[in-house]
Amino acid sequence: MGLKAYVATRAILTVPMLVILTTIVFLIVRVLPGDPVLLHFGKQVNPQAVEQVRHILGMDKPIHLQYLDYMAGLLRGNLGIAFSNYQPVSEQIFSAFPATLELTLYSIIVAVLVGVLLGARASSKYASVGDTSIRAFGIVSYAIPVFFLGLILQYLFAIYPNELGHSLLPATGRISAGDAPQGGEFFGVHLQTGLYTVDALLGGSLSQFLDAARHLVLPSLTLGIALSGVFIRITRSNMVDVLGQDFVTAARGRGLKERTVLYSYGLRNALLPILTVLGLQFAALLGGAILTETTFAWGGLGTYLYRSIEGYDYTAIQGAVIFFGLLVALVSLVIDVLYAYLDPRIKY
Amino acid sequence: MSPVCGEGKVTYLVEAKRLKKYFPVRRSLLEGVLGKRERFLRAVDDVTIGVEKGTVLALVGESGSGKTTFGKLTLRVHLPSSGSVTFNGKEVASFKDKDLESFRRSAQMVYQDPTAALNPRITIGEAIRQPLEFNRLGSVSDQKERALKIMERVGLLPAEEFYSRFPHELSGGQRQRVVIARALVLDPVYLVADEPVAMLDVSVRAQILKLILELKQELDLTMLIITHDLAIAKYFSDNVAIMYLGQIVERGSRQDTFVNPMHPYTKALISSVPVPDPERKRERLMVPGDIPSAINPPPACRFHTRCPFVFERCRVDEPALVERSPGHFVACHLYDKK
Amino acid sequence: MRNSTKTGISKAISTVQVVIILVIIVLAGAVAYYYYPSSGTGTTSPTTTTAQYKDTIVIGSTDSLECACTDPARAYDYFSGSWLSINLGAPLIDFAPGTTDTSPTAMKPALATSWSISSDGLTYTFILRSGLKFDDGHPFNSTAVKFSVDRGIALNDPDGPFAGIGIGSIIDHVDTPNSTAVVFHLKSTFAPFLGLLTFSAMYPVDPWRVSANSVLNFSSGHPESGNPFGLGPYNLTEWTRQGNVESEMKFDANPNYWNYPAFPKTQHIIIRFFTDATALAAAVSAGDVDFGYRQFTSSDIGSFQSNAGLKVYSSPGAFIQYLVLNQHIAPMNNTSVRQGIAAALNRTDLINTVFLGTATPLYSQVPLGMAYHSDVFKTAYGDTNIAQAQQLLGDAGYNSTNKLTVDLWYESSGHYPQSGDQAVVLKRSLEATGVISVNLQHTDWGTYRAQRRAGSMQMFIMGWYPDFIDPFDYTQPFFQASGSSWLNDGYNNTAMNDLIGQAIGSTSQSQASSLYQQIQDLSAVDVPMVPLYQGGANCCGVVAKTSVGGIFLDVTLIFRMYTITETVT
Amino acid sequence: MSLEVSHLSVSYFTQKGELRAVRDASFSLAKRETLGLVGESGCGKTTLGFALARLVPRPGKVVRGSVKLDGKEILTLGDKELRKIRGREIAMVFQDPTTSLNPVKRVKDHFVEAIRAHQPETSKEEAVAKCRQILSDLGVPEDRMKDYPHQLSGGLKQRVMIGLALALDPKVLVADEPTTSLDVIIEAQILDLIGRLKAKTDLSMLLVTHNLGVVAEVADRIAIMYAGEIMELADARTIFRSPLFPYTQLLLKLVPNIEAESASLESIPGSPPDLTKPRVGCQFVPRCPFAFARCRVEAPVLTEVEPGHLVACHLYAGKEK
Repeated sequence: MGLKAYVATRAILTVPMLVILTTIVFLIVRVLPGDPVLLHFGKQVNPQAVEQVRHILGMDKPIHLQYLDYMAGLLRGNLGIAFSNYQPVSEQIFSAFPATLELTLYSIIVAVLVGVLLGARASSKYASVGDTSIRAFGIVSYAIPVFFLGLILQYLFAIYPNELGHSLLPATGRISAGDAPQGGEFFGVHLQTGLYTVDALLGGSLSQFLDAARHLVLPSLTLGIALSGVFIRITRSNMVDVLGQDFVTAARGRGLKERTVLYSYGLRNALLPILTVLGLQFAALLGGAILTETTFAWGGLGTYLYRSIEGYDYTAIQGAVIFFGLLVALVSLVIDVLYAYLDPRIKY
Repeated sequence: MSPVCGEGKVTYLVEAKRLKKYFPVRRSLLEGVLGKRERFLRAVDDVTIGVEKGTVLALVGESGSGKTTFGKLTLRVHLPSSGSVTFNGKEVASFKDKDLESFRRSAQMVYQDPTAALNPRITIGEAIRQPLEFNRLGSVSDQKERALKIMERVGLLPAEEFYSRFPHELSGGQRQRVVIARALVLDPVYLVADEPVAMLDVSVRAQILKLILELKQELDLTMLIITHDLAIAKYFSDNVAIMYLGQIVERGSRQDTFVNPMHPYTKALISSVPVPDPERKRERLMVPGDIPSAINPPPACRFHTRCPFVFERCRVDEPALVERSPGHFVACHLYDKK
Repeated sequence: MRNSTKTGISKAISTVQVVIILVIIVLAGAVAYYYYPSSGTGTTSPTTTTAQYKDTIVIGSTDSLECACTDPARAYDYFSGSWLSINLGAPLIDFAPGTTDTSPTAMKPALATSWSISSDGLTYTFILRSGLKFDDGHPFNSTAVKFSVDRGIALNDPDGPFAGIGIGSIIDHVDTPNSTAVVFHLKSTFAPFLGLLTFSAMYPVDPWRVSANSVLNFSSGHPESGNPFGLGPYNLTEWTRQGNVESEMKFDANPNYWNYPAFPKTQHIIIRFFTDATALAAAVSAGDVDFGYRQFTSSDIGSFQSNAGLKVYSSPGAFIQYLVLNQHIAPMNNTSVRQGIAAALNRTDLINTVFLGTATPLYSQVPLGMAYHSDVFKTAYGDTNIAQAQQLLGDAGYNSTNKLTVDLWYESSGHYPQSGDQAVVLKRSLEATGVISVNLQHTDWGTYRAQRRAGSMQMFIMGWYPDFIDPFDYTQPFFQASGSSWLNDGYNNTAMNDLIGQAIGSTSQSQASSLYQQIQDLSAVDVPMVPLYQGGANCCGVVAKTSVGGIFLDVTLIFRMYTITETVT
Repeated sequence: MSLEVSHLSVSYFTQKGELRAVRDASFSLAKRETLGLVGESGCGKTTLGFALARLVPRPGKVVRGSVKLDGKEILTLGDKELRKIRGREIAMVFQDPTTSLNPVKRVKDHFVEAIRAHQPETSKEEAVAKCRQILSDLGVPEDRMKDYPHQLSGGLKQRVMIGLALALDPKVLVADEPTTSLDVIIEAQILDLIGRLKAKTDLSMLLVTHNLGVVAEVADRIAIMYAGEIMELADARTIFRSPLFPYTQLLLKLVPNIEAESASLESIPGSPPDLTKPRVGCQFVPRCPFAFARCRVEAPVLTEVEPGHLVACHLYAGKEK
């Protein structure tokens, strides 16, 4: 069977999973004790106001009709109306998502780069001082609260240099004020991703790209370092394992270069479990994004969820959770496909 | 020669009749979705064979021939897909409650890898005593005494001292003694030994095999030895069955099998064993290729794809296991030619 | 003997390489900095402003729009009413920036060049500047003024100022004798009418952009359509929202502004929005923004004061906070209970603990510094008067064994500075009486407002920025039943309603003085709410780089962006 | 002489102390000769084989001795020179073909990589052609070249491993238990293959195994290792006909012979010594039926007692030449 057919099947199989997820989320909001509308209003309420809100939100209908409305809405990409300001949740999420995606992508790159390289390095210096210190770094980075790390980096690389009169890196935001890149025209089509680094390049502005990159440095380092601990550990242990295997010795015995042995034999095989962890860490990354985004005024989904939870905005939370679920499903799909691609032993 | 009882009738302790065990092959995601027909690995495919009371039957075959599955079927570790296994004439699959408990005590197994078979955090004395505890046999002190006794018998001396040791403190041979002691502590009548010495060094192999045979005599055990090592089959069995791709291709007394092998596969097996004599240059019966997959075994005679003597009939007609001389059964068309 | 394995791998990935990669990540941005013109300046446009000023200023704020709209018919929270509208629109007449005189004689011409008041105080006539245009090119004339006022009154949006202040009950109708003359006919004498005209609700809107029948809402990608005014110093040229909040707004100078090119001083202003005060403080400290306004914590303000590159502004403030005692929920309908609570409160503790002494205790809804102010609560109860509190609550049947149990609500999403801290201190002072037990409750601002409208919070902290500068705006919206419906606190005293009615109609200074004294006295007897403190911009936070000038913070509390400049350093 | 090993000692520096896996091993390997290195597990035979290409894994180290290939010392070569030797002059075949190939690489890519590592001027097509040639010589169907290792049977994998080892026409092949994990019929196929290779090429081979049957089929000379030391060294026939060292004698008795008439249940009592402990006298003393006083105090030295027959045993002290 071809890889394409596998991808298609695997994607189709994601559908029932999403139906289950969305149904569970729907039920949790409605079946768990506590009426979201009442919770929204607090203890003592004006019944008319409640009825009005219920009507606006369509929650005055019988539950099975609500479910049908909800599922039909989902199919149309409609996640309902936010409690707090009666705006469409899906629109809000789509406007916030690119920021989170950009932060997440660069953080993953930092985490993998730092984690895998340090992990591989630790494994090659197994049980040495270098190994021990890398492992210690891994543990510390894993244990340190993300926002605290963020504040430290903010102070060291943005606030302190500015107080000295040499501004080094911005502490907050995604790009200098008023300079959000708008993408560019290609063959008469306007392309804009919402990822500022990409949009800057689409628009052909190097200065915007560099500016966006400057703004990305601290938040992606914060989140990336916080996540690198897991990668250090998993890379190290897998590399130690793989490098001890016969085929590595055999490769050396054939006179292959150490670099080939280490990457093409060692890391390439150790990569598979790392990939699994990468998929699993994606959810953690989204969680970390909430804290990072607040510290760096990043304005993405993390901030959205934070605001929504703070305001008991149930439809917004529901929408965000479904969206996160969708993302995680998508990522696991990508990971599975990558896995199948990278590991010839996988039968698909 | 096979021992005979009463009026020349053979008494089997364990008997398999037309025994089949098919394992469903895990379909891949895609196959499952596309509704592809489920496939089976035919581990044991229509085997009829018995282990005579008080004898040792060696089941010989290459890896993937289904011999271990057969051993487990006789212990009711697996339930058959079809056919039957009887123990003392009773259907093993039908055992319930008390009968089942007593069967479990009577039929024991010795595994190939003693290291994997022992929990590294439990002392070997406790490991040997545990089966008694699980079967609620006697008081704790009785159990301990019984464990010490069997430890002495298998040569774990001094037993008191060994009792409190952990598996990692023992050599491979000693660990296999522990596994044997644990199998024997419940006084079984039937013992399946699955490659009992394959993981051991040559210098201790003989000790362990000797011990097993002594215990067999002493405790009047009936044994099934599963092995790929023909030398072990030759020296330590009364009867031999040769298995290929889930089927028995030849069975008979040890003498029949080794002195007068008839099936080309048996011949190839025997001639393939390297002989520790540099001056003896034998003519080898070379068999090409690998053992085929048990998921899609070749039709008709399963050995026809590799057999040096293959002819037309072998490809179309499945040979039956025919008694070519008293007690010597062979499944091969070659002997119908004349 | 060398160990080939180890040295081999060590060569493949050396420590140096790992360090280099890390350093590259950290320094990539720093290097980029030197290739990029310093942040905040944006692209330099040669045609625009005078050389010594920057043409772009970036302001950081935790403020946001409550309803995703800037339409004066609905929005009159601080951000839309006292900040956004002031810079996007223009009033007929105005106070001079930085004024300390809030009397009618201090009024300056704006869209109107002159005005006259009939002797009965019922007719106000304004002559408009001629030749003015909205930013979309349509002409500004008396019809537009009439359209704006009629529309607001007709819409009478329940969340909006027209309903809140009851403008429809003040203005009878508007006449337009010619294209530059506007005549307001009042239903009855309304003393603060000129002050009312400085209120953003009365700013003319562009009839070609807003509909007469509906409120203008945010529309993604069309910032201009979110700006209903078109006559102010600035146009709104970018407005992005991410998720459920504003992320950035950009303002460009409006060449059609009547006072252009004198104002605005800076061609482009950008507001960057923050969800979190700590992040805003970091942005100010790191120089990401030139200017930070609303909100900072007191401790952030403290650290800014010690930073040589930053200047902290303070001003007389007419921002007040007060505790509403909702008479819908028993036993708040018991006057003794309300009086007891008023007596128990410890304002000193509140100001010292929460605001580190930067605010002023408040003993009347009319703040200190405003005409007719009187410390009526101080006279009636003093402060932290535990004995009196115990006695008053005792009258209502509460004692140390049968304690009064109340819910104290505060909003927790940063709309008000340090609300949670305040609530804790208030709880402490109430419970110090030994006869009160307080449950703290909190929610976000949106929900808080909804609950306030629903009348479901027993006791809650609220704040007030003036809509326009007149004691009227500190009494009528709280004490007169027709004006305080927005609070839904169940207070309705006919005597009080009458007193306020008279004050509105009074044309003499001495009569007004006596009436406002009586109103304040009665408020200390009825105690529908307890004034807590007043503050200026300091409590809300104005922090700017030292290079920034032209900041006018006055008692009006409105925030003029069009006067701000930043010198090029 | 093709390969000359003298006084080679290898130790593992473990937490329990220095484990002397190979001690003072000396032997030589002539062109076209096959030397069988026989011993039980843990006797150091695999370590000795690995040491020839300096492949002893950490924490192992060659502590003394020399390995000369055509007069060139291997143990002091730099990394680059060492890489040139590995695969090109000394090639290895490992015990378990299942774990000896990179699971994520196709069969042919292993060849292309190995050939081009040593002959960068070879084009990919040439390397693939060479791979095809080698594999067809070894009886691997051509279409298996595109397969991944897990798609091959154990026998095919071992053929591929042998092919890989021979791809660069090495002078010396170190084969570490090349048939141990294979079934008997496949083992026979591989032994047959090795036999044909021997006849066809100039290859010298060190065959490391515990199976006396295997060495009897293939080896010209046999070295018997016990507890890290070579105790006896002679041509194959001599070892089987007239073994001198008591351990060799016992070992031969307990090796099952499928052709022999009756079973032998001999065994050697006791177990090999702990190699981390210091040695006094002969290592085999505790298990030796002929041990006498001298054996306990003085370690015997490998000595030629008959032409071409070396043994390390005090029993033959007087027979020295």
